[in-house]
Amino acid sequence: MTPVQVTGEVLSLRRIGAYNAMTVVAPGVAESAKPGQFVTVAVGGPDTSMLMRRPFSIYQVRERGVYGGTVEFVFSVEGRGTRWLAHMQPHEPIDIVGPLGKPFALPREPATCVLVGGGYGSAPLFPLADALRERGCRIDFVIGAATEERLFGALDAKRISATLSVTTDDGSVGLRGRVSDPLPEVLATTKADVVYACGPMPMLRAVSRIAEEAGIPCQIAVEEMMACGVGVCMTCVLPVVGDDGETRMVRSCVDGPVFHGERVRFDDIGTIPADAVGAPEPPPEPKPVGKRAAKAQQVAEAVR
Amino acid sequence: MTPVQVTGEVLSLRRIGAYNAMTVVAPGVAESAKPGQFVTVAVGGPDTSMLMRRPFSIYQVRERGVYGGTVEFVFSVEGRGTRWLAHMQPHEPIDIVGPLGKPFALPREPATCVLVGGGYGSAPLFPLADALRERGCRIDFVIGAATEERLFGALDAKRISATLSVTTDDGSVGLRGRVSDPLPEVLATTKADVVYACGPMPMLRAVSRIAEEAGIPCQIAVEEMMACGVGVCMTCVLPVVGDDGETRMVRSCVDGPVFHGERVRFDDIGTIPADAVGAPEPPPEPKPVGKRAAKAQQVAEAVR
Amino acid sequence: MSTTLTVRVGTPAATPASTVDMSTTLGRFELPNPVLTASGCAGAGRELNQFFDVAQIGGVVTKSIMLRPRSGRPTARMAETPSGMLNSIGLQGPGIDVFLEKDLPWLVEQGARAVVSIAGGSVEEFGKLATRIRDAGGASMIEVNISCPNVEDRGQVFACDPRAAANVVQAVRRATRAEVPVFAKLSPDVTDIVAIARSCVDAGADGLSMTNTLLGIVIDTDTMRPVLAGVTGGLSGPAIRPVALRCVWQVHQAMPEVPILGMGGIRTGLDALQFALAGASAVSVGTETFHDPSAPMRVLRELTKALADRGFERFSDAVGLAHQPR
Amino acid sequence: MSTTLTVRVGTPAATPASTVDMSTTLGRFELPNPVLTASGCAGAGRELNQFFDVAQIGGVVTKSIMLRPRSGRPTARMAETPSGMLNSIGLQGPGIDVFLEKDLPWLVEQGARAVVSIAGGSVEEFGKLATRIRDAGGASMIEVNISCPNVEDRGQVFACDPRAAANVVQAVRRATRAEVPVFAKLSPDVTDIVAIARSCVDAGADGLSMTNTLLGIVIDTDTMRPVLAGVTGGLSGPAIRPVALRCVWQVHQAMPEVPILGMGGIRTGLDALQFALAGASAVSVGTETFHDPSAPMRVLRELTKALADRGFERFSDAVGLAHQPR
Ligand SMILES: Cc1cc2nc3c(=O)[nH]c(=O)nc-3n(C[C@H](O)[C@H](O)[C@H](O)COP(=O)(O)OP(=O)(O)OC[C@H]3O[C@@H](n4cnc5c(N)ncnc54)[C@H](O)[C@@H]3O)c2cc1C
Ligand SMILES: Cc1cc2nc3c(=O)[nH]c(=O)nc-3n(C[C@H](O)[C@H](O)[C@H](O)COP(=O)(O)OP(=O)(O)OC[C@H]3O[C@@H](n4cnc5c(N)ncnc54)[C@H](O)[C@@H]3O)c2cc1C
Ligand SMILES: Cc1cc2nc3c(=O)[nH]c(=O)nc-3n(C[C@H](O)[C@H](O)[C@H](O)COP(=O)(O)O)c2cc1C
Ligand SMILES: Cc1cc2nc3c(=O)[nH]c(=O)nc-3n(C[C@H](O)[C@H](O)[C@H](O)COP(=O)(O)O)c2cc1C
Ligand code: FES
Ligand code: FES
Repeated sequence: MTPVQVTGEVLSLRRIGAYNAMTVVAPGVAESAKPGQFVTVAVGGPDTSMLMRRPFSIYQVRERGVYGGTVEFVFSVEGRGTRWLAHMQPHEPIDIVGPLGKPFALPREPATCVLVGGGYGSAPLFPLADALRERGCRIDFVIGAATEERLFGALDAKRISATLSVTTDDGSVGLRGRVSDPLPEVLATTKADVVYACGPMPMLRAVSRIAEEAGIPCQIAVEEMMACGVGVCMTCVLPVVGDDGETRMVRSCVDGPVFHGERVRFDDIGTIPADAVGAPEPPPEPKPVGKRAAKAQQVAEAVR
Repeated sequence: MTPVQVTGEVLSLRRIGAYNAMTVVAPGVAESAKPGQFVTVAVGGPDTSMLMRRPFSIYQVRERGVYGGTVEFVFSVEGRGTRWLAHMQPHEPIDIVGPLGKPFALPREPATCVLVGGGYGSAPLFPLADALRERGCRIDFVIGAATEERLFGALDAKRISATLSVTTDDGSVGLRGRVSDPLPEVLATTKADVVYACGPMPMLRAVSRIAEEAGIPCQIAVEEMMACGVGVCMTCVLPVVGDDGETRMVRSCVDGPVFHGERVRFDDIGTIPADAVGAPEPPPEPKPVGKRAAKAQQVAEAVR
Repeated sequence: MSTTLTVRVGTPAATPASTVDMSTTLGRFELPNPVLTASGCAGAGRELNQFFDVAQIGGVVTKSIMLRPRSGRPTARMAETPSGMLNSIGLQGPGIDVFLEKDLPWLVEQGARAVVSIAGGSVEEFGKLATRIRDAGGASMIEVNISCPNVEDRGQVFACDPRAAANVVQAVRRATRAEVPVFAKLSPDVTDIVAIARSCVDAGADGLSMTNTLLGIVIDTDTMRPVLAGVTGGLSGPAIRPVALRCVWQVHQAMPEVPILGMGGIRTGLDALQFALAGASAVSVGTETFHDPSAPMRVLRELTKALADRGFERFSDAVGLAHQPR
Repeated sequence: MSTTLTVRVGTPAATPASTVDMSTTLGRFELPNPVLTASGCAGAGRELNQFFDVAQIGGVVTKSIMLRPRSGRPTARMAETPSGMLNSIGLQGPGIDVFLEKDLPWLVEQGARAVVSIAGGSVEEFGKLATRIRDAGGASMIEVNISCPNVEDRGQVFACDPRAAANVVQAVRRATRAEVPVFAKLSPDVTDIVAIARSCVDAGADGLSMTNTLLGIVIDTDTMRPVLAGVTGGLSGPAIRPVALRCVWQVHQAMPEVPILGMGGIRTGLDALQFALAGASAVSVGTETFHDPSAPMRVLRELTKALADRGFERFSDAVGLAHQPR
């Protein structure tokens, strides 16, 4: 499970709806990857102005392809780095580090598992589904996105799941609404034992709440800005409640990206909760609460 | 003759000995280019860390190819920018500015012209030779380089010149020695009226001296570091004696790159000659002379 | 800085680009739009006029001019650095006489707005330059490049000392007509940029240009000596943008009423927008002009579109906006 | 700095890389080679040890540790910039107790050399930290991160004031065993880096680490607010290399006898060589580690080869060489 850094080779790059799926020959990464882990790739080539590696969840892994182990990830073109990636050609070298982060924990016994994916967040749920099915679990999928072309993996999900619910924000396919909307009913009808989710933060919050209310354990994979991806820089922290009940600012790259949903203090992301371990001493002024107030105060304090 | 900036298209990239020759569809650049002028190209793509355009002498120009006017330049891979250029593919876009700089002046009457090229410095002499031959001039070529594969255009030169002399530093082909070595004899036997030269600075110095001693006018195209290439930054200056006998630090990008050889103060390149217009007031200490002393003093003064 | 804001962040209703009011002011200098060249990166406008009409941008900031002709530093004067460049030109230029005779009138003839940058080795020299410019007329604004060594103070750079900076500003302000704003151009290489800014404003500066280059060095690993003949040089380009932007932010935070001409690593309209949001009433495009000789015109176009896309009706509504709580 | 030089520039007779003596010293700290990690860019070495053996490099400079556990600044803490990045971590860390119990012993066990970076809000805090480290043992060197706000002086950063910097250095030096060198880590955001350096050396610093990050800001053009929750952040990476290198050059020029640990934008062995030539006796590799987790090891390999290619027999012969006339 220790991550390695390898100069991989782009094997293929294909379009899937609004996304690109890149398969990379990456021996050493593929062999030890587990569902929920991610890789980081260097973007821009040798003379680039972009220093930060880009993190992507691992989608499919083949341990021994013809060319050695391969890793596939699905990405959306969001900015300069992903734009560059989308223009890569087969056989070009690509610098890849992985597998990184904590994978999803799997139930010991066969269980009914509801997998909730938003946008490209569905991608890592497929290797998870495979692992769960190997253990005799029942899979129910809930997949949502803004539009039809941003839905990822609906067909595959249908094939491997007992039930599939689909939502789009614009109603272009499936239910109109958020991916969390049908969730309470899915949990009830399937008598779910556990929920797994990956997608944008507001979705993860909603899913975690619903699971908590239903009294079902929930594992979520979060997405935070990362500078190093390997645990040395403290860029990627969020407030998470530990086993001892204490809130700590933990690194999503090594302590996550998978967390127990009910442990993540979603409303306090973007702040240091006053009760977090090592939180700043309360200032003489009344303590700001929430992101907005914190921001206002930071702006005011910014330049001393 | 005003320069334009265009997004050209790479038409072809081929190897010629140690060099690469790139042909670019660059309408507007091709049509007005004159021998001795140069272009600058942006390197590294949109997210590059390399800000400076790279200057290259214009080799061949076709005013109306099938695709519109094309410009060809010959380059040697020296560093990051040229390495990037050497990996471009046909049809890729390339940002090109030109034609830039002062071209070689042509004799009014048919004359005997000796063209001296060092390394890729021979490249701009070919369009010059064409223009001279159109005016009924006789061409004699002297071409030199470090090694055979760094000789540029010997075959073509042979075809269009009355005589061709070739030198290599290692003697792998032609005379062993510098391109300036055979020059005095060539000037004498051809009864040359004018010398044109392009190549590294030490070569241009030697050629200028020899021409001066022989009492023959000599035009040289210099190569200085350039930040803008269009005359706004003052990076590319060298000390040149003007018509009024005064030395000025003139811009090689717009006042050159072609100069009269005898006007360039080669020994003072890399210094501000004390008698240059606007030279610093002599310091209280004895004035440093030459590049070494100037450098020593600068190092000492560097950090006040 | 506008307080009643027509913009709603998050739900921008795009304005057509053509209708965005791009006009701005730098003190009493009224500009049709907020994009200018940067001193030393545009000569006196003539060469760039081959690539775009210099009268179309907000103004041309000319290369810092000194009293006498000056040949500058020896070469090498330039080194490329990651996302930046070092320069050590040493203020080569023709001197104020030639400038006033040939360069300034040319700009005025084109209908361009000329911001004249001046540099001197002493307070007196700065004062004389301002007087010459006043007498000649034609300058829309004066930018005082105080990042020069003070020959009367062991070469200590004016911009690094609040008092020296103030003395220069005062001398220039006194010698300049009231309707011509005087901007002090600050160096980022100081411990407390707000202190220097305040000192300049107290001495009469109508506004501040921020920032000049950062002092840097590059060593050639083949010769194993500094690349630049002048050893150290000024670092410019996108590499320094976060630092320049921070200076603008700090000074606008401390003195929101003082107009700022922002610069440092601007390549695109969005970069220019960052400076406006931080508090700049106009921007200068410098090093990017070497990469793209029509950059100032392009940045203006891109900035106009960026504002339109975000639902702004006036450029001036964006100025300093980032300081408002979210 | 060697005066009798075995190297002839221009005609290098390459030495086999394996025979170059890479050993160096930082005060009384003897290192097998001159490449270290940079504080805050390597944690306490454990994570990087997955990618290379941390005992193989010159040393591991640990994340600046404070007396108490500290949760740092809110997110967003990072922004990518051209050839650089801004960070605003806010010194998140477990506090000295946990550090001395878990992190330092781990490094010592690996056979790695630990340079312990400390940070405090007051002179007293710095002194206490040094005392704790002395009592625990195991540190090869102490790096004093004085780029922290002084809570007792309106948050004024220690590194920006020669006196405050000196007070911190003195407190740490007094509380530290003689054989453990104390290096002050300087900020480049000052008017006169030599003055700060001198003040630290006069106060007992055995050497200087240069430099820390530059203060910068990035504004998100969509939200139109600063990207970082902390508004400003520290700029690092190749973008700042010329500035960091200039600081090393200036301080080595002024005080050639004072050892320098150089850093700022080092990506390759040739970058490290630039720092050595400017006067650094060793270098730290920071931000590049985020790009390439085995960067310190690679830089060491590349530097060794670069020295060999240039005919050096000893790394130490390169230190400060660029100051010699050509
Ligand atoms: C653990 C993890 C897994 C991820 N998995 C996927 C995936 O499977 N598919 C996918 O399309 N995207 C995924 N992302 C998001 C992806 O990393 C960003 O979309 C990508 O980095 C954007 O890079 P850019 O250069 O195109 O954008 P830019 O905006 O130019 O990037 C600038 C900087 O911001 C960072 N950044 C920008 N957006 C994000 C983001 N959403 N999350 C984290 N950092 C960001 C970049 O990494 C870079 O450092 C994942 C992120 C994390 C943290
Ligand atoms: C007027 C003119 C005409 C030229 N014509 C040709 C030509 O026809 N063929 C050819 O191969 N080369 C030519 N050169 C040199 C060519 O510009 C450089 O080899 C090239 O810029 C190197 O870029 P790089 O990124 O590979 O090297 P790097 O060393 O990485 O470049 C770093 C910086 O130094 C500058 N630089 C490096 N070497 C030179 C040099 N020799 N002259 C000027 N600037 C340099 C680069 O432009 C860049 O700004 C010409 C230069 C000038 C000024
Ligand atoms: C080659 C060059 C020459 C410069 N000359 C001057 C000058 O004469 N006067 C001045 O005030 N600034 C001068 N500058 C600084 C620029 O005006 C500008 O402040 C700085 O480069 C930052 O902006 P940029 O990153 O957009 O270039 C010069 C910059 C460069 C690159
Ligand atoms: C994310 C991050 C965290 C840092 N934390 C510290 C720190 O805790 N203490 C310190 O002295 N320097 C810290 N630094 C500064 C680095 O040690 C180094 O001085 C600086 O980044 C310049 O080097 P680089 O360009 O190689 O990164 C940090 C830098 C980064 C990027
Ligand atoms: S990204 Fe560096 S610690 Fe997580
Ligand atoms: S390169 Fe800018 S003036 Fe010649």
